Amino acid sequence: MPVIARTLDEALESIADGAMLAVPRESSGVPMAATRALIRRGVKNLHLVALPTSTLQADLLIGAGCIATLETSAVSLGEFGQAPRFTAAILGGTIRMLDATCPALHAQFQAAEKGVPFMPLRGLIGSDVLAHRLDWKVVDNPFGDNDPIVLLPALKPDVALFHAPLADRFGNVFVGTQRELIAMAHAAAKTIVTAEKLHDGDLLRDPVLAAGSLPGFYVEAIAVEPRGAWPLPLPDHYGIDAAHMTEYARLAATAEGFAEYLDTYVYEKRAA
Amino acid sequence: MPVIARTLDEALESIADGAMLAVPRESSGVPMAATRALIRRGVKNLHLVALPTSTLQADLLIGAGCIATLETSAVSLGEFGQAPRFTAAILGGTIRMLDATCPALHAQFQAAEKGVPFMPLRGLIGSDVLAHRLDWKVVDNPFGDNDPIVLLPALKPDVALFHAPLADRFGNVFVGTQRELIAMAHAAAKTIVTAEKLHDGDLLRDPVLAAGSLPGFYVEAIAVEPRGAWPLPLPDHYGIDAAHMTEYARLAATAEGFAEYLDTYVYEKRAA
Amino acid sequence: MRVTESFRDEELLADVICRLIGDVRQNVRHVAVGAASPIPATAALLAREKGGGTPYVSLLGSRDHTFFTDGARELFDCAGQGRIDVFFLSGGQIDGAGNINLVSVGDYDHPKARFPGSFGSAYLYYVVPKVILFRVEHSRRTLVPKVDFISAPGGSPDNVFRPGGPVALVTNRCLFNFDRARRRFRLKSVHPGHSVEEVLDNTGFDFDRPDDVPVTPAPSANTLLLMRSVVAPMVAEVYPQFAKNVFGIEAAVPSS
Amino acid sequence: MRVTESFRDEELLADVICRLIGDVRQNVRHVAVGAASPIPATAALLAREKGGGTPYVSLLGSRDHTFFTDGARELFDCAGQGRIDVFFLSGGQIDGAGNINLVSVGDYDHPKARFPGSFGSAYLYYVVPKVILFRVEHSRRTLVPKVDFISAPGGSPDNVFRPGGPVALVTNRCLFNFDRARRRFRLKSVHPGHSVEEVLDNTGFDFDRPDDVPVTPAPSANTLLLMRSVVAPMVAEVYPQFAKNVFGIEAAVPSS
Repeated sequence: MPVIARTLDEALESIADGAMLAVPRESSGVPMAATRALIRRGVKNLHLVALPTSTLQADLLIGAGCIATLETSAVSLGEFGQAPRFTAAILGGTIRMLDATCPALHAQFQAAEKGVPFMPLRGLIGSDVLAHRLDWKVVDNPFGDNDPIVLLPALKPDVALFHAPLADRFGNVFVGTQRELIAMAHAAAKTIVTAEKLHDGDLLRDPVLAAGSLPGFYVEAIAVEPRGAWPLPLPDHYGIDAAHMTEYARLAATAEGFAEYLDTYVYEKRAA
Repeated sequence: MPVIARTLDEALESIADGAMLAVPRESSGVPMAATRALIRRGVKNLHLVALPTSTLQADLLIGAGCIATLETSAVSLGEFGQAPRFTAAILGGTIRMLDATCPALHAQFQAAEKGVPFMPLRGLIGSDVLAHRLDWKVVDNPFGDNDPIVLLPALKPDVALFHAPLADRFGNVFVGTQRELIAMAHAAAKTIVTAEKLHDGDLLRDPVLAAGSLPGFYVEAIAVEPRGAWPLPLPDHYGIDAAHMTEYARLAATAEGFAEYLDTYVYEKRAA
Repeated sequence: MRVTESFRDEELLADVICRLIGDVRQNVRHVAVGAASPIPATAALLAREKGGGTPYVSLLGSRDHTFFTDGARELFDCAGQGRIDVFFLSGGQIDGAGNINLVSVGDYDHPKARFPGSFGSAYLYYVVPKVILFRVEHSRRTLVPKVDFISAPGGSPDNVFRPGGPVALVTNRCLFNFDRARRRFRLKSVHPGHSVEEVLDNTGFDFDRPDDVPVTPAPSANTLLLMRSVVAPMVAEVYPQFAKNVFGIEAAVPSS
Repeated sequence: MRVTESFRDEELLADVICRLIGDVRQNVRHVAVGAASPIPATAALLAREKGGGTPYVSLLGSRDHTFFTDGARELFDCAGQGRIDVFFLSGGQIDGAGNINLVSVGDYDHPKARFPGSFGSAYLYYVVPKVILFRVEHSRRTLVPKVDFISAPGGSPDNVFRPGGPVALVTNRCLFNFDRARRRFRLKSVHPGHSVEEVLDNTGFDFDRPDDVPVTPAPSANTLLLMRSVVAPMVAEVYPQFAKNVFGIEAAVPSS
């Protein structure tokens, strides 16, 4: 049974060092409060899978030394420029990078969701993304004639972690149109959610809310974290904190500046 | 651009004789008013794909001589017994039957939805369902070791046809949690919808309704048909008409009784 | 000690199935019930009432008792993920190797009888760890030496991915357990009022049995009360005719 | 005749792209715009305004201008179905065969520079019929003889499923068309204030060109008005910094 955790740290307990952790793209509800809590806890050697891209979250986790392997299709700060800690880590060779492409990651999560070992996908052939992925295979389409096609292995994360607008005491989580969060939860062994607020009643009893909800039996733990995506946006709730992102981009440009950022915005809770 | 048709017949115009027509299971919004209209029009040689099962709708279309091929996982009248016209057609060899299993049909629609030629699925090996489907293939899982797995070809219907609670003037259709309707529309070349009623405004502008809606650009035509699923149920709106189903089961038990049913409940509009 | 109340066959079978679910309780988080399965639906809801709200029970076709929000596909995806622990299957024919036939009798291309079809059996029988077979009519017509059409086989070769399969078969006369290693049924108990001889006479396949075959325990008064007063109205949502016939209750009018 | 107004490079490029969308209007029902693509977003919205509401325009990351309801996957599924007619891609490097590099410069395992990553290019470049390449910075650094990493190739062998690919490349200096059969770019026009010689000097790859290369038409006053007054506020929702810098407008405060 899913648990409304008493604290954020309690909800995150089952994210162990070395875990394969799946997180969503910036516009889908990035669990930034949880990310800061994981950094404070000193989580190590994560295999972070960002479905299908990441921005501040991956950059922060990389800079804080939490990541061993990063698997995603792109990391940048969007309008705020390159992701400085990601770029430094790649150039410095300090993380293992598995370059993907967005629909391949979606297909790999869908394979896990369906309990099949692989999913076919068009495209990819002749791309160096494929050339560098020894875990992806090209086969001849058995329904075609001299028709090569890529097969992608199922990707089954240990934990999916995301931030959502609403959750209820039964563990149901409203995600709206951000349905890759549902696929992510289906694919993952465990799902941990931070939610803007707790919904009184049962989300699944309302036929309209139910249509945008993840059922509670997929959910391991929920922590209520108002503005839990800050400084990133939560669709239909709040926008990105542009001033903060500008400051982050400025500070994270150097290792020293990044350390200052961590002290100010991540570790401050420890000092408080 | 999707069109709110002036009449049900106008909405159904693009369903040609011989078309591959996809329709949903009983509990997801079966377009029964549209089915009666197609029978009145005398549509012929349909390849009906019921995702993943059917009840009255398939039985009626078979009895009325509209079906050449039926592809589905099961046809019965549920609590009202066997589907008499389906059973008679199979025993008489008057239709071609492609026996499937529910998740295989879902996977075949998903393959079309993703634009891939096939989808793998577990199970099936050793089943006579597989043995009789020459269009399904068994391959050795390239990611495994002596691990046979079935590949199912994409199923791309000419038209998907279903009944939904709500549609708007932009062609958006609210389906709620009946999301196989969305997969069906994604898979099909064209989608035609009958709707209980027209929604004022834009379903996609409401973040809660949007989560359960099919965007209008998938939709060819919409006809507003209050109680368009009758005598079958529409989830959250009305239940099955048990008295009518009992009468259907009684009449359809014989060819003569079935003809009487058609005269009374299908062709009556013609007489009116 | 209270005298055992009279009960209907369906109530006994639901109780037997409920105890089968209970036997595997330690690993059972989610019990799913497919189409045309009113007795398993009764059993699963009874198990949930007795378990104080667990396991999750998903009834196909129910609005009130389903936790799925991703369409008709989710049950199968969910089972493929290993999240469905118990499911129920029946068969127009069931044979001694646990093969089930939901399609037709005689030659497939020229059948003598036709059933509705295989539904999800050709998948769920393979991936759900505990599949409970139920077939009320226990006769040589239904329990046959070899099914005419294998909708789903009782067992698979070692190299075929198959975490799931049959654990038991419940009929109106008895309860069989299924031995997966030997691919054979073993008579576990005969229901009150029935006998081993009767089971032998009416079963078309060979099966194992102990020297002394116990009698299936009758449902307790408490179980019957729970079934009739709490579970029956829930069952009526999806199976109004069954609920009316067995429990004598009418379904509530669906909200419009 | 009215005197041409002054305009910014971004406005010219958006107009050029808008006309490229228009050129294929007969088959264009749905134009999708991916991440980090403010100029294509401006162009697509401009095309929609000029078309009186068609084609559909889906802006990744937008709440107001997207018609997707099935999560981040839908854009790719939709493209796989053949329902996306126009898409836009850029590259840290683009070469004369239409290969694009969104990953890194130098050896992949020991890169000298790193870009964000391939996003959806390794798929969409193959399946969307008309992909318009855009790269504002037209230099020998960006337009190279051969990319260091092929995020997505400009062409594929005949037996590779590939209904889509590049149709044009728009830079701050000129417009190239892409000849798929020959896998080469052909100079279509140079932008006002730029020259063929300058294009030759700043392009790292060989390309074809006519004897007389036309000048890219400047945006009309009406186009500029539409872009600045109607389109710019829409762009600001997704690209507030861009809208501020180019059009001098602030995004509306997001609803809370």
